[in-house]
Amino acid sequence: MKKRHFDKTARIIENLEIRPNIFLMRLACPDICSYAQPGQFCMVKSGLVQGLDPLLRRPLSIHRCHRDTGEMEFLFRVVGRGTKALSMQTSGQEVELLGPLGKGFDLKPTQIPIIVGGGLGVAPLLFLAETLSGKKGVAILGAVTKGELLRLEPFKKTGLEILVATEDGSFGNEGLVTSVLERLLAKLDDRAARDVAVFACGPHPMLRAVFSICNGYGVKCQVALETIMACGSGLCLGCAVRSSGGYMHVCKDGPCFDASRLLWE
Amino acid sequence: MKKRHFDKTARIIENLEIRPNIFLMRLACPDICSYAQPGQFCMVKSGLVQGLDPLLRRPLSIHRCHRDTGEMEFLFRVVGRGTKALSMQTSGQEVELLGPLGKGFDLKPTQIPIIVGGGLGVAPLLFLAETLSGKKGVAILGAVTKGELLRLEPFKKTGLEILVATEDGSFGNEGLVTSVLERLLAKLDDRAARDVAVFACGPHPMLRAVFSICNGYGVKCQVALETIMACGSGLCLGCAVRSSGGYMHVCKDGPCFDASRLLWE
Amino acid sequence: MTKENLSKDNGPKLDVKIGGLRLKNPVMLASGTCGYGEELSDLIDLSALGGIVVKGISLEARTGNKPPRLFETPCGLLNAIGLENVGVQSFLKEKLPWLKKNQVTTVVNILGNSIDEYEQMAALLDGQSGIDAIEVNISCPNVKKGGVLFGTDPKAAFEVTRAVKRACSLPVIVKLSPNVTDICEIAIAAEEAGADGVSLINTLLAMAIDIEKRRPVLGNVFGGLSGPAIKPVALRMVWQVSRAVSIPVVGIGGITTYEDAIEFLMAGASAIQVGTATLVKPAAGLDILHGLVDFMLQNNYQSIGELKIQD
Amino acid sequence: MTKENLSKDNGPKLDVKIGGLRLKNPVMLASGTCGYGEELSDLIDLSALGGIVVKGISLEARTGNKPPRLFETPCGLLNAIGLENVGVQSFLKEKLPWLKKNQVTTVVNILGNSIDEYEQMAALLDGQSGIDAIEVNISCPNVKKGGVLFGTDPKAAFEVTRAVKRACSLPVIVKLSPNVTDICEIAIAAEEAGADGVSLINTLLAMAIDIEKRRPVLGNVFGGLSGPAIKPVALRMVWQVSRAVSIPVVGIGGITTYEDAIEFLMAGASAIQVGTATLVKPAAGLDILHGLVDFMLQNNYQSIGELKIQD
Ligand SMILES: Cc1cc2nc3c(=O)[nH]c(=O)nc-3n(C[C@H](O)[C@H](O)[C@H](O)COP(=O)(O)OP(=O)(O)OC[C@H]3O[C@@H](n4cnc5c(N)ncnc54)[C@H](O)[C@@H]3O)c2cc1C
Ligand SMILES: Cc1cc2nc3c(=O)[nH]c(=O)nc-3n(C[C@H](O)[C@H](O)[C@H](O)COP(=O)(O)OP(=O)(O)OC[C@H]3O[C@@H](n4cnc5c(N)ncnc54)[C@H](O)[C@@H]3O)c2cc1C
Ligand SMILES: Cc1cc2nc3c(=O)[nH]c(=O)nc-3n(C[C@H](O)[C@H](O)[C@H](O)COP(=O)(O)O)c2cc1C
Ligand SMILES: Cc1cc2nc3c(=O)[nH]c(=O)nc-3n(C[C@H](O)[C@H](O)[C@H](O)COP(=O)(O)O)c2cc1C
Ligand code: FES
Ligand code: FES
Repeated sequence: MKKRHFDKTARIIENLEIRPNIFLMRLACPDICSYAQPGQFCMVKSGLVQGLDPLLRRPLSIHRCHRDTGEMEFLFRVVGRGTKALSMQTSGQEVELLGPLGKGFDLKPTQIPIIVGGGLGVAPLLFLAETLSGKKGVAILGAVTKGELLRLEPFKKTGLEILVATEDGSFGNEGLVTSVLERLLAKLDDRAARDVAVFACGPHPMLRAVFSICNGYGVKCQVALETIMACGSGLCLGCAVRSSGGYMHVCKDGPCFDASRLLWE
Repeated sequence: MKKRHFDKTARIIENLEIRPNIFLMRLACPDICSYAQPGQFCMVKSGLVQGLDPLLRRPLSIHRCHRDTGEMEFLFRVVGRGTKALSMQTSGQEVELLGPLGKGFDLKPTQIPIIVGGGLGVAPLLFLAETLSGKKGVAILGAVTKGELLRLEPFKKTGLEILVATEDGSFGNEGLVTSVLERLLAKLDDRAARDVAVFACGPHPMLRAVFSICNGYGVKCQVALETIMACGSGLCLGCAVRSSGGYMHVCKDGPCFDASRLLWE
Repeated sequence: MTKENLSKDNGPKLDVKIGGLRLKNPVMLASGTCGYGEELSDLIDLSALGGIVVKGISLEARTGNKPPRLFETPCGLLNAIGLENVGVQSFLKEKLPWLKKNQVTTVVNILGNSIDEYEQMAALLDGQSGIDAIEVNISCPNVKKGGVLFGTDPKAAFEVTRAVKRACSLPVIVKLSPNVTDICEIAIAAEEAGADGVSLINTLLAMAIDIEKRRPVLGNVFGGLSGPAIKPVALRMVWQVSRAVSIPVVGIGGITTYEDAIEFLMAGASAIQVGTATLVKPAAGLDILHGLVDFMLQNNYQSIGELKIQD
Repeated sequence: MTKENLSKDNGPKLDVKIGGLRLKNPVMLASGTCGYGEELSDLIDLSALGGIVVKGISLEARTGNKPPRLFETPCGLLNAIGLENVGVQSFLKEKLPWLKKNQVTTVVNILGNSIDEYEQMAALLDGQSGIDAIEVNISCPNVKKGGVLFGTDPKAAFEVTRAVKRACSLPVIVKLSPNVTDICEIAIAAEEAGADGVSLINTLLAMAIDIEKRRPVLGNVFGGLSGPAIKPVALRMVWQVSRAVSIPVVGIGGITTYEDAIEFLMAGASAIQVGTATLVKPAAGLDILHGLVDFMLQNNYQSIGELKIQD
């Protein structure tokens, strides 16, 4: 499909606080929806903002994309003024959306996907899981405690095998998603390892650990990164991350990267 | 009563768009209410504003003050981002209020009040009219056309005689409030002229005309002025207007002034 | 809780020294944004603050610029008050007694159009009980030198500072203009002339145009920009000047939250002044003070000096 | 409606000239905020704009500063990209053909660390079809002079400008740094050296501190402040410079709405550039153009030059 992106005003259908300070926003944006790929994101601004502060739009991953209805979802945590304004919005109100942006996950070589999401890291991964739905694969979801696990139900419906890790052991395996991943990869023989592709999103230390485990087992690994962004579309060169080939730009060369190309200081 | 002012967060009880772009906001603020005098104002900021733009609070006249219930009203027009944010608020939400501020109307020598309000100029005048309620007096209210007349009903309830002027003659007298005022003053004998006190609020050209008419008939005249303000409380010296004694500050020496002390270029 | 944290025994040490000026804590109110103190007394206890810097005072009263004097810009405030003030004699008679009675640590901001005027001001303020220090506003035109601002010329800054120092025994803080290529150069000149500290920044020279009326918004055409918009510029200058001089630096410019204040203290300021934020919220200074104390407790800072980033 | 207003026959005349550079209208996109044009082509028709100024280019490719490179401040953006760019050869090979093919009026922003580098750049760009003008970014350190910026020294500004003018026959616009005591002095130096126009302002030197991590936010410590926050300062400088030189002035700094653009044109700018606003909303430049045309129609302005306030 030809790559395209749009700058649209979209109407909110629903904005739910599904956990304290975590919102699931559903809105109608057929244009963006029809071009979006898993792992891509939008630059988003709340229609409630009347002045020029916050100034920039905020990057949010496309959490879900219902191509039939043209509806999209974002899953976000209230961090500062930008996400706060988004959280105050109700159905019928508008947001400005620039997207779909960036390079999504590379699905071409995917035989057996293993999805690894820590905390809010599930945001871009549900769209991926739903796209891969039907494949034999695994999704490992982690949180500090049971009450903070996000989006378990829709992940279950994708047909992927779901493994859960909670740090306090209140649900699923006790510990980190990386331990679950490690145990899973340890069971693979060399051939299986070649067929497996790991897709991870979450806090930076988690991603580093995921990559190092995958690397140890010779398993391909893609990660979705976050940096501060201004334009989200390659204009400002502000979202640089170090890679083996010099700086790459998260909004253009990513946010989804082959983890082996990044420098993990 | 001792002069005092407060910085309070107040809850909105009701916010109605009574005319296109004109809102009547009722809120609970017993502290400010119990000290407020007709002609005073508050510096107001919408609780919807998350960032620092708009930065300053906006001055709004105290439109009404129900001392028994501690409820106050503001009447405002949506002009820019500050008033826009206020207009978007709904009951239960909060605003920040600094007030009551400034010098209100001087009611001491008032025998026969004549209140003159052009357009949104009625904002500080209803509180005045309700305070003077019971006295023999007149309120002249003006607007471009009938549909833009504001707050006729509550003015009627004050017992003052109500005269209306519309520029297109669609209601009351055809023409400006100043013509009505002129005809009224023309009928007074010298003794009556000494007992009359005019209180006016509205666009600057109207106030200038009101003063010049009053001056001609030897009638005392007070006006409520507007300037851009930053602090509203005498800290910044930004709200200067020229008077016969040098610069005066609208937020501290006014907003209500003896019109004869001002320089009307 | 925060009330208790402010007490001397538990909690971090908040006092700071700027030459002979002792502040009980580093939060002051900036000149021109807190009047002469009394205007705020209904809403906040000024004696709880480190101190206040009163509206700039000249030898004779000044009427100020023709209106409009104010305009709001994105996250900023443009002002051209024109240094309206009551003059030094009225200040001493009508304003100072209230400040003294209410135990407000008082810094008097002075301005003049010649070295001589600054010197006379300093001499008049010297020895007046109730005045804790002088802040010298050098963003003023030197009428003897064709109106070039004292604050843009290191030599003029040196001379004003020396004259003021010689004319009084009060601690002297020199307030720097940001409208210069190299603010460190001016700060060094003030230090060499004997300043006890420098404070920065004053406002950025700026303007706005009314496109309907086709003329500058301000009666004075140009004005000074203050508020959150200028904070990143102010912080950079405080960082630079703190590394260029060894006298204490007072940080000013857009400080609105306690986090802002901490940025300036980390950049190297010994104290800070809150300006425009007080116009928006009279208790801004006290809120900042309480937030600062809580931050220091949570992060185990024992004294203000520890906040500074050492490079 | 606005589409029609842009056509030549009815509506005001929008074209402007900056020396030999002809722009069909006064709205350009600023260097570093519109990439090399192609990145925006999905969303807007660049050929409808007056022109674009591409990301600053140096003789050799540069990798830029270490991250973080961006931080949002109140109504402003702090950036320390570090002039990352593909280098002049790649630009000519990989970027220019697209701009030419799409009939985008193209101004090439150049930068260097010595007069020699600027000169070489100018010579390389000279005579390349598809390049309409050069904008000389002089906010760069002169490595031969201890790293002092070309843009803060009138003599250096003069020399760079003269070298570039001599090395090429393209129209040359000199882009001024606002971090100076007297920007008019630099503008005059550029004019005297033969510049066809000056553009201003570049970003204000600024910084931010991460108080949790206790270190400057930007990898480079200092960065440049842009966006609405700086507009009042930029407008003041454009007003001053327009009155100090007789070559055309291009206004830049925080322009976000058409009203902002009109303020700059009234202050004396012949054209304007939209920077940070494009990062927030890719169509900002076009929206500004349409708003400008409507304003001119409603207020009976026949040409851009008529907007300027004559004092
Ligand atoms: C490609 C991408 C996808 C993302 N997807 C999601 C998502 O689906 N759900 C979600 O909750 N969050 C997501 N984030 C993080 C989200 O963008 C930030 O939490 C948000 O920008 C914070 O803005 P704020 O105004 O609420 O906070 P503020 O603290 O007021 O933001 C200040 C500035 O910092 C930037 N910023 C702060 N934190 C981050 C961060 N972690 N990443 C990038 N910029 C940051 C903001 O853009 C802004 O410029 C994503 C980030 C990126 C880069
Ligand atoms: C003492 C006083 C009482 C007032 N009472 C009322 C009232 O009861 N109802 C009402 O609708 N309006 C009243 N006004 C006018 C009201 O304050 C302005 O309409 C409002 O500030 C506009 O703000 P904004 O953010 O919506 O517009 P913006 O255009 O975004 O404001 C830009 C700046 O201009 C200032 N400003 C713009 N217009 C005015 C103005 N006419 N007066 C003062 N400042 C202005 C704002 O404070 C702000 O700083 C009063 C003004 C004063 C001084
Ligand atoms: C309305 C107003 C009046 C001011 N008057 C003075 C003054 O008289 N003397 C002075 O040195 N600074 C004066 N200033 C500058 C402030 O003290 C302060 O340096 C500047 O506003 C930056 O701080 P801020 O961003 O916190 O306001 C004034 C500022 C404002 C906004
Ligand atoms: C991310 C970014 C990169 C920039 N890169 C350059 C550059 O390469 N060359 C240059 O002359 N100016 C550069 N600038 C400055 C802009 O062209 C412009 O002068 C400045 O941002 C002020 O305008 P604005 O407030 O509209 O952004 C850059 C600005 C930003 C925000
Ligand atoms: S955010 Fe601007 S280039 Fe990536
Ligand atoms: S608005 Fe500040 S003194 Fe009146």
